[in-house]
Amino acid sequence: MFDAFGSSALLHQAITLLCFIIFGVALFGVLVKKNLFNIFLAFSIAEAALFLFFIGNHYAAQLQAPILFEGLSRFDPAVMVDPLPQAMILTTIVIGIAVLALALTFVIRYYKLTGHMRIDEMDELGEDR
Amino acid sequence: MLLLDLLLMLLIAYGFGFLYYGLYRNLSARVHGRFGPSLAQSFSDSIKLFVKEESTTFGWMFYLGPVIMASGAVLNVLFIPFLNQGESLQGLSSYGNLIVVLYLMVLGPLGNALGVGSSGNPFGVMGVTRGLTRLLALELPFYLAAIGVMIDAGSADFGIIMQAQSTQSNMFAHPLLFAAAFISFLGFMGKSPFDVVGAPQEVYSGPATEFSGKFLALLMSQSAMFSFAKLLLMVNLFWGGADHLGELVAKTFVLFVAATFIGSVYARFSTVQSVEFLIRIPTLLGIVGLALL
Amino acid sequence: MFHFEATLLAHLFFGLSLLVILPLLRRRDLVLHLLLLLSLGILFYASSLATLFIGWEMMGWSSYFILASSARVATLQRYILFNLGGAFALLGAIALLYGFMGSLEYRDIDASLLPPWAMNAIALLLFVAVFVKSGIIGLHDWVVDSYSEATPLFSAILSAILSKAGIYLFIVMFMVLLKEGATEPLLFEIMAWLGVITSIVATFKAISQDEMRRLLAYSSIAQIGYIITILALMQGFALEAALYHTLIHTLIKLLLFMNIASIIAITQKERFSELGGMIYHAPVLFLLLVIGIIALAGMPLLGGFNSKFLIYTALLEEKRALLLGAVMFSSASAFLYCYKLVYGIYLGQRPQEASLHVSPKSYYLPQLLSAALLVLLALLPSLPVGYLSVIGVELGFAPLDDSNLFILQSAFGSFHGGALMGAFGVAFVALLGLLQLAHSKAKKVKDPLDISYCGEVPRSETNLHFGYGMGYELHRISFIAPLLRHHSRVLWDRLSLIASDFSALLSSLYSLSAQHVTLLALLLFTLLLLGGQ
Amino acid sequence: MNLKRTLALSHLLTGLLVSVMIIALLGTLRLLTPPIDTIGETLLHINAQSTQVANAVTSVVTYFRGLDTLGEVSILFLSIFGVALHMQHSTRNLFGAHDTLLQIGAQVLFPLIVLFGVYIITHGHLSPGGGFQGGVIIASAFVLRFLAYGDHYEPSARLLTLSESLSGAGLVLLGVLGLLLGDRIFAQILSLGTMGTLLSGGVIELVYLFVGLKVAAEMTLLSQHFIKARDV
Amino acid sequence: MSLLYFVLLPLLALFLMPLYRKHLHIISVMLNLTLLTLALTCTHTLPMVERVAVDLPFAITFVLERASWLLLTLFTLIMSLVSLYHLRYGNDKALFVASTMLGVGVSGLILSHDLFNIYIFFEISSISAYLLTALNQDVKAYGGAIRYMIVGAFASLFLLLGIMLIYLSIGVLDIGAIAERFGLIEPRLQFLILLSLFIGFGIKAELFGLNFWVADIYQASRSSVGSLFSALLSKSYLFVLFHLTYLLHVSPSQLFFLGLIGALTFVAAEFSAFKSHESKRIFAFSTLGQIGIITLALSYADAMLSAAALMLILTHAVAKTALFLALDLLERHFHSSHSTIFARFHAPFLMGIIALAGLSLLGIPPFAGFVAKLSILTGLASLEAYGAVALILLISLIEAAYLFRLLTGFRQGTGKERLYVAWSHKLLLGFMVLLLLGFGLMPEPLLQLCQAAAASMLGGNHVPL
Repeated sequence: MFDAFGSSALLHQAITLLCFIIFGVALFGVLVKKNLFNIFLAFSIAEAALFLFFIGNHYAAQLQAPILFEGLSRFDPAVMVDPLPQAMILTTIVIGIAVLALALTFVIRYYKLTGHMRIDEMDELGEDR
Repeated sequence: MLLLDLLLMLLIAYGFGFLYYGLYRNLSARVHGRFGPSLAQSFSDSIKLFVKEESTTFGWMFYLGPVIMASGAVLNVLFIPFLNQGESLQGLSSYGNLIVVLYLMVLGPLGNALGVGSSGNPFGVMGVTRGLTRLLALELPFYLAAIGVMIDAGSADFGIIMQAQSTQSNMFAHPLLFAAAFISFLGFMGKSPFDVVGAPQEVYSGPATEFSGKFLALLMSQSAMFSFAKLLLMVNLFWGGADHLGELVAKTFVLFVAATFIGSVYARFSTVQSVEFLIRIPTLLGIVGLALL
Repeated sequence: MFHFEATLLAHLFFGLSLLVILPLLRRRDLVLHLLLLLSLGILFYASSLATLFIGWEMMGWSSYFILASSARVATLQRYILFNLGGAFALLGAIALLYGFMGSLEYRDIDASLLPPWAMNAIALLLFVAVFVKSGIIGLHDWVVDSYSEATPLFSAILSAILSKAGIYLFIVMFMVLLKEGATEPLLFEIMAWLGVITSIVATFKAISQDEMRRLLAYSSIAQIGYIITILALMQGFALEAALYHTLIHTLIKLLLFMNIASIIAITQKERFSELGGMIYHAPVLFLLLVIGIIALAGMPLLGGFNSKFLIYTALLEEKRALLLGAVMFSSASAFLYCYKLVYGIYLGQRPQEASLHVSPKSYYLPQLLSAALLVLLALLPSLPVGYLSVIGVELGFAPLDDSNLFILQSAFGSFHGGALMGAFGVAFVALLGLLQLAHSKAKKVKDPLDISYCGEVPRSETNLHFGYGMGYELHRISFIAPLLRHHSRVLWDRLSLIASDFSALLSSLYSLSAQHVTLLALLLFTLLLLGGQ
Repeated sequence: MNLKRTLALSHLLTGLLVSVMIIALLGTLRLLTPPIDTIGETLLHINAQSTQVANAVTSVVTYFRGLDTLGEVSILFLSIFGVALHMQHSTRNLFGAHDTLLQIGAQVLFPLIVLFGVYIITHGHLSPGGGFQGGVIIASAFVLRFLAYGDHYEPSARLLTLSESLSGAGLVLLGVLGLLLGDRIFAQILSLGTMGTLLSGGVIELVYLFVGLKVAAEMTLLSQHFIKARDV
Repeated sequence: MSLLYFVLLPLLALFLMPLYRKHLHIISVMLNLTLLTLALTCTHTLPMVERVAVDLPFAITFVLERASWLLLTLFTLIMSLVSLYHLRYGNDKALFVASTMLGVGVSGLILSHDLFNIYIFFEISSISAYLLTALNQDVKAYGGAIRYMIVGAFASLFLLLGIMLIYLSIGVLDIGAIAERFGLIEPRLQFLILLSLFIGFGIKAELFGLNFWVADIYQASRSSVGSLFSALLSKSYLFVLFHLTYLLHVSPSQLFFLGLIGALTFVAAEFSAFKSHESKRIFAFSTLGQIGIITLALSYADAMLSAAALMLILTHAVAKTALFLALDLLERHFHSSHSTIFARFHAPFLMGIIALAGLSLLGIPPFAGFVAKLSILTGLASLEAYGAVALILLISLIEAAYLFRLLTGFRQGTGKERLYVAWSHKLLLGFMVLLLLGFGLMPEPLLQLCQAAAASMLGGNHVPL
């Protein structure tokens, strides 16, 4: 599918560009959105962009999954993608979910206690509280 | 022998003190175009007061105040040598020095101030306050001059100070210092324009307000002795002291007359005025004099 | 960390510090007082700069906690901040020294190895430490408030003992450790003048106080100003004069503060305007106070003169005429506050008959002791000279002559304590006898209001004690008034206001919302990325 | 009006900042060149001998970087614990649908999905998949039940917590056993088997089993807490 | 003896929780004391290296050298003290889980030599910190936790970016290996990586520019939690930050930048505390201030200064823990942490503890804090960094101003409430202060430990590959 890019370097550049545009949009969301829910969602998007960037940069045309499957008999880095990034991203995705779940729980509880979930109206902490 | 010497010194101081006081009253009267009382008037006044039948006291401190003051005057006389040579009339001067004497001069007024204070009369204390306030400005030029003299002689000892002037007296060697000291001296003598302490119009003749009878007599006597001691000090510091009694009398007399004349023509300064004057002109003179040393 | 060495100098200072146990008479804050004593021991016997600093700081905070039981918050803040400021300056000097010496032991310090700039920087830092502790004018704010707000007994400790720590520090640092250092002489010149200016300004401030302990506090500042001035001469006889004055000042301030503690215990009053006429209620206390102020004024006949004499002759010997003039001027001005002290409390009229309490008997003991010592020293002025001269020799100076205990020797003359005392005694007794023998009888007035009062009859509600306001005239004198009107506190207050504003600005950063915090972090990232390479 | 303008301005500035940062970032990232070799490739090389696992990702996840996985599992545990603690639980289901068709469908699909999940877990070392994926699939079966039965479905929370805890403890014990019996954490204390068969990989399979069970329980709990959250 | 026990034992204790859910407080104490004992038994076998799974040079490695041992011992000690403190308050599931996991996280952070593994422990400790912040379950707690999560998520994004870039450019994750190959990276990319790591760790290590959230978080959490944050959390991130800094041989200008950031942290924090009246915020600022000094000292990469900084970490941790635990007692009694509560109670022992711990915090003799401060100052002076000496001394005055303002309350005011302090708490707090005093009076052994630790920290990677 990505063979159209010809060289993997070009492919990687394209992926990097795309991912960091997403990353930037997500960061923009983090910085300007007022709804707490949206902010955490934006974080998820930013994370996803990073994952994509990382995995994408380890892919090159004609590389296989690092699994001995359908005729492959030995592990060869020349024809297989690096398994480590995949493992890392797997782990990171789970962590992302865990954090998101916890964050949303807090947001829900906060909403229940205060009736709002806008970040610019959070004023419960500070010098005079 | 020493005891006799000391008694003689006290006697001289006492006698000349009253004599000069009488002279002062006469002289200033003449300057003002009046006739003054007889020379012995003050002396007889003091005797009169001393033998009065009754005097009031406010308690033991009031009683002791004049005694302390008179003791201070006595000590002053005893610790300043009358002559610049020889054994006689040296008093206790070898046991002390100029610095001791400068501080002894304050002892009497302090005792008096304690006595005045214990009377509870606010006017008396007002006089004391004025005196002390004036004192802080009065002493500065005098101290500067004394410091100059001491540094010049290399000692605080009277004998050495007087010896150092054997060729040229300090008055001519350090005229600025002398000028500073002399202005202060006017104040010390209670002469105008620095006589605000006992100004009878405002403060009921100052510290002496409540004293009467024998206390007043004691105060008058000590005042006479004290002023002689001050004359003596000036003579010793700036005029090289005296070789013999005659010279002493002559020198003190000249100094006394000078002070009297100046005092007679000036109007009284207020406390603030006198402080501001003393802290400016004579102090400046003193500082310049020290710088020239 | 702890290294000690017993020197005579340390013995002298620690001997004086033993007075710290004094407040135990009242059995309060036992632990803190013992800590304070311990800290003084550490400070004086230290033989390493680290140990010295430990003692210095412990002294600071233990006294702070003792003070905290009675003083106001603002005073305490001032006390600890000034003290720590001084301590940190000391720490800075120690760190600087360590940078060159690589050791903090006294014996390893060789100041001749220091480059001049470092020596001068160290000297300046040490000056700050010494000046703060001694309350040099401008850095004295904490002194007055803390003295006047401490418990009366602790005021005595503060003034009699703790204020001497700065003196000790100076002596140890400049006369022992850094003696060989190439300190710029100008610094000592400045120090000498700062000392004397301090004593002059403090004297005037003392005169214009209405509170007894504030007056004494300023007086302490002034007295320590002399010591600073004289120490700046860096001479053996000057050192001995300074030590002598330290000794005398400790005795005097102990006496005076204890006296005032008694008065406060009796009347529960602190101000001259509320006191007066106590002489006939407490004659013994009056006499003790008179002894104290005569010594404080430095008049002959009491020990106070001895050290003044040594100071003056030391200055004369160095031919520092102007400095001496200023010192003498300040000393002469001190008469005014001395008199104010005795008048305001004991003399004049009692304003109103308030109920009087009894002073604790234990307060008399230290007073009597000090008074006795002051009298003894007047009689035998050379008594401590032997000891002081041994200290001088220990520090490498020439010994002083103390062959005759009655005579205090100096290069500029000497005086005989016994002769002075004897002459005064004889004159006093003779004149008293004369007065007694006089024909006239002294009659005691029945009513204290029976006074000459411009022909009027004062009544009991008439205020006759307005003499307590003496010294107010100083406000009219053009060159003194600005000194009295301006207060360095304004400067410090403004500084603290600036700090407080700055603090408000910064702390608002710490109240930002999480979004802004991330925004700032991103900004930092971007800026560094763009410009950081 | 003014507020709006300020807001717009601040958005503009923020946008500008982000764009500048992204552009700068991209400018630097252009320099990115792939490394000569990576540890991932090394691991790929030695995978066959040391694990006998056909899926290299699995061997990396469970064996070479088993510690990461342990940490990840703990994070999940921590997060679920937090959710359970802070979400006030109620019996009311947010999705109160009572569609018979859905319920019957769920009844049919539930065992199938679970079975599929188990398959994914047990074949994690042979093909794409593994404990996490399988666990989530199993959890999805439970989610289906929540959706279908609404308020009437309430899995035993105790059982879920217990299985979560015990599987976690099993995982740790496996590590500790490796330390005690072998010479390191997750040491191969079981025989490796032959590559490509179901019973290959030794400990790896057990790790994935525990992980799968744990993830299944945790995800179920998680969805339960969110689905049954009280009056949001 | 395996280093992994420091991770595995707490995890096991957590996962087996259903077995003893009523006695979690006791288990917590036992666990932490066991870990402390384990840490102490490691003394003679340093340095220790442990590999996970394979013997490859670049496998996940756990390393315990002198510096990390020192911190590990400190962390287990503080955890033990805090769990002992909570013994009286009975079973608290949430606290048990979160604090135990925090222990796992910080131990892992300082032990692990694998960057991605460090990221995992980074997340573990962060999430436990979120949970600890939310412990009180009120508006403040949730508000704080949400703030913390936003900032934390941002930090982990950048940390992740840094790790990814490292792997993408040199293909290794072990920090020793990274150090070896770091030079191969294009300089601009190098800088980007360092910057990303700096933002990631810097936020968590509470450095200036990235630390504006800290005061709110401390305020939102319980005081006893504050002690964990202050003594464990920020210190472990700081340690990793500097461990990486030293290993990657960053340029002098970058070290200078770190030092500058440290100085700014110090100044800003102390000034902010000056106006604060909320004791938890004040203590938070004071923690920031100490972190600033530590950063400043470490940024010189000098053996003596690093030893001093480690010493400061130790003494600050103990003093802050004592202060926070004492504050927790007050907070439980008054239900407030406004600074006025210091003037409202009477309890001589507690007051003494607070005062003495405060003195140590300020670096006033004869407490251990002084030794640390003196070493830092002398160290700076011997490097001729006189400006830094002056700055520390000057700003310490501000610190003194606000700390003493708190302490003044003890001897002021009337109508104080008598506060009962349990014997166990007295014992615990007394122990901490004795520790401070003991190491203040006899600092040599501790200083030697710190010097050895600093040498191993600066000596780079000691792992025999």
